[in-house]
Amino acid sequence: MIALLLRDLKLAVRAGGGFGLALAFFLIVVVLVPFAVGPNTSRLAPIAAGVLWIGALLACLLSLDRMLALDHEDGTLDLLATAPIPLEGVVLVKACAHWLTTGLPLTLVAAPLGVLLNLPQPGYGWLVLSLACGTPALSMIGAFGAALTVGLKRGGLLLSLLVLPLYVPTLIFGAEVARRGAEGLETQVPLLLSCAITLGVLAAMPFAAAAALRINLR
Amino acid sequence: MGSIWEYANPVKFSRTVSAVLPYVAAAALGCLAVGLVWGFFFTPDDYRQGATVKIIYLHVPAAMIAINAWLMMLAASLIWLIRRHHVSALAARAAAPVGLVMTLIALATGAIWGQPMWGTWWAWDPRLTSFLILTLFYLGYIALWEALEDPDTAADLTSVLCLVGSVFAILSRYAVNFWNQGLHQGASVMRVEAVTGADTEEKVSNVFFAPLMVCMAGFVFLFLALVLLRTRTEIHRRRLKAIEARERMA
Amino acid sequence: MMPELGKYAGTVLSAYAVSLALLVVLVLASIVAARRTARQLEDAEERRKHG
Amino acid sequence: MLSVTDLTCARGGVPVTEGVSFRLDAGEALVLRGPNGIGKTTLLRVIAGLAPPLAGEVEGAEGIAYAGHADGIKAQLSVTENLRFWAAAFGTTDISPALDAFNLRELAHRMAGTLSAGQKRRLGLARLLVTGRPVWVLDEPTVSLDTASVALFADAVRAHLASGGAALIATHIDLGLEARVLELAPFKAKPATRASDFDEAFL
Repeated sequence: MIALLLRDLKLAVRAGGGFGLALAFFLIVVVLVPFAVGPNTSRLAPIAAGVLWIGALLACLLSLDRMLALDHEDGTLDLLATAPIPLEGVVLVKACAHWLTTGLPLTLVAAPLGVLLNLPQPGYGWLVLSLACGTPALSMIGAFGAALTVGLKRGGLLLSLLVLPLYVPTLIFGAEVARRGAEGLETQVPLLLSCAITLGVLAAMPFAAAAALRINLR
Repeated sequence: MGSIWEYANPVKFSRTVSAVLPYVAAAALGCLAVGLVWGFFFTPDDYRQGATVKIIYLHVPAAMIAINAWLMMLAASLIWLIRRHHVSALAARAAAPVGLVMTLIALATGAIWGQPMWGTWWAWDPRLTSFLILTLFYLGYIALWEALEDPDTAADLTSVLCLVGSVFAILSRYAVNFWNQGLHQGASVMRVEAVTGADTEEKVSNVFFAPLMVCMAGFVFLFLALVLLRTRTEIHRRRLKAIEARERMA
Repeated sequence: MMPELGKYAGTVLSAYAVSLALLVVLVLASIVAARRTARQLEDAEERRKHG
Repeated sequence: MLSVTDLTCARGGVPVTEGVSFRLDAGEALVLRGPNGIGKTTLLRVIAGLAPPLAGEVEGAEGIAYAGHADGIKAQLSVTENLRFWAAAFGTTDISPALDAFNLRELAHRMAGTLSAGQKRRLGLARLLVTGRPVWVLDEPTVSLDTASVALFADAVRAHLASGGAALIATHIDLGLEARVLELAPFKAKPATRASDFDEAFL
């Protein structure tokens, strides 16, 4: 399983791995928002936390269809399914690798991008914390969506349609933490709920995703 | 005979549908006609909401069916996953578009009602938002069915999606409640005084209650009729596909 | 014998119109699909028996 | 090592082959033959445990190393990295026998994406050696191999058999192995004759 994780990370950083794609997309979204909303910093400040969360979520979505589809096309999934690694583990590792290559970098660059949107001072810590707690769930739910659509020729759009409603709770609680944090309000409850969802998703979703994958492989 | 699983036989199911469908359809038509005419023409206006109260005869039953259609799909998906009865999977598929239309009706009537009452077509109220999310779930579910070629794979995957989606629908409901405490009537369907305004007198509520119940029955029968009909269509389609596959092989 | 709908006439009528239209479309679509597949299946079964 | 009893396989819900039975003992090879579309790939996938059988049993599936049409090779990784990954996935470490057997030494540090089709195929087959699994299940293993590479492959299979392994190979060409041949055509599934059986109405 560690070998699989290392291989996925290696593939992501090598040429054509699409490692920087999510970050670039995130940057573009954040840069474009002021052009659409107007340069007024007092208008940007209250929506900054939400925009950063949406940007991170969409950037995460962007690379989901590569997570399993590439391995399906070249036969790797068939071979992994016959290897002595449980498919649940494979999916979990895949989601982990996806998080390490998208969720984690997105979390790290969110704070500097917050400056561009005039995120209020107390919000930075909460923003980073909420993304750190929420993005693993995004990757894991995404792995489930990717497992559902892995056999389809052009599953990308369908994948987004399937995954977006599943992202709602994570987005609500995560963005709530960041928003309340920015406004200097109490953040404990949404933070705990966000963590609870992430933990629940990490515990249960590999089984659903592996089931979907098995169905798609036969 | 006697066991409900007998009806998992597609041939027997189809035959039963053909026998039962006219009665169910007639019941649906009758209840809807009586309930809607009664509600529309022969009930008084609510003293606060005026004539808009007449919308509940469509809004509340549609909303109820929209939720229960998903529950039915969940049950059917479980039956498919556990007992592998094709009819069950096809019934889930057949129910999805009906559920989708019901959510659309509930959303549309809600928006139209909200315009004069709340002064806006759309408010990000928890109940409305939940229905919007439910619409997305229906869309995703239907799209997944349409996208997959192999019928058994499609049945399996959509069932898994339905299970996972149900969990997330409930999570979303709580999340949305947390996110915005809302201006929708604190309405549970059965508490009519809540539907029609808490301080309305019981006597007045009953005036709305009876036709509402008839409409609800009408929607339930309509749902049943549509699901039976559409399930039979799906069975036919499946059989057609099998025959064509066999022709290709020969 | 239209009931007195007052200032909400547009609201109520449009709600009914939208809902009933959606229901009618759903019912018609279901019936048309049912007829068409039934016919196709009949053809296929004929072919199977005779062809 | 591998025993298959009365196996019925379906593709897209429609049975394609039925009643397939055979045994494979250590040191034995079995060649599957049959026209296109008869269901060789489906049968092999069922035996490898990737798809469930409609009926029948497969014993010994846990000892199988499967190689299908696609090799599971990543273009952005070198030959060594590809093999090391598969070795780790199957819990082994030594990849040098595999490199030697398929003449990949000189290519060891090339990126897999720069290999020719035949070289890639050799790498895909070398993967079988690093799995350490006794039963090889191969689906058209010689596609895009030249004569010399086919001979190399036949040698590898022979060595594998000599060391107590077994192989089940679907192929059209003569590998020069002393192997039994299983013709799949007689096992073609007959279409269900009764129209109105339980769920069979769908099949």
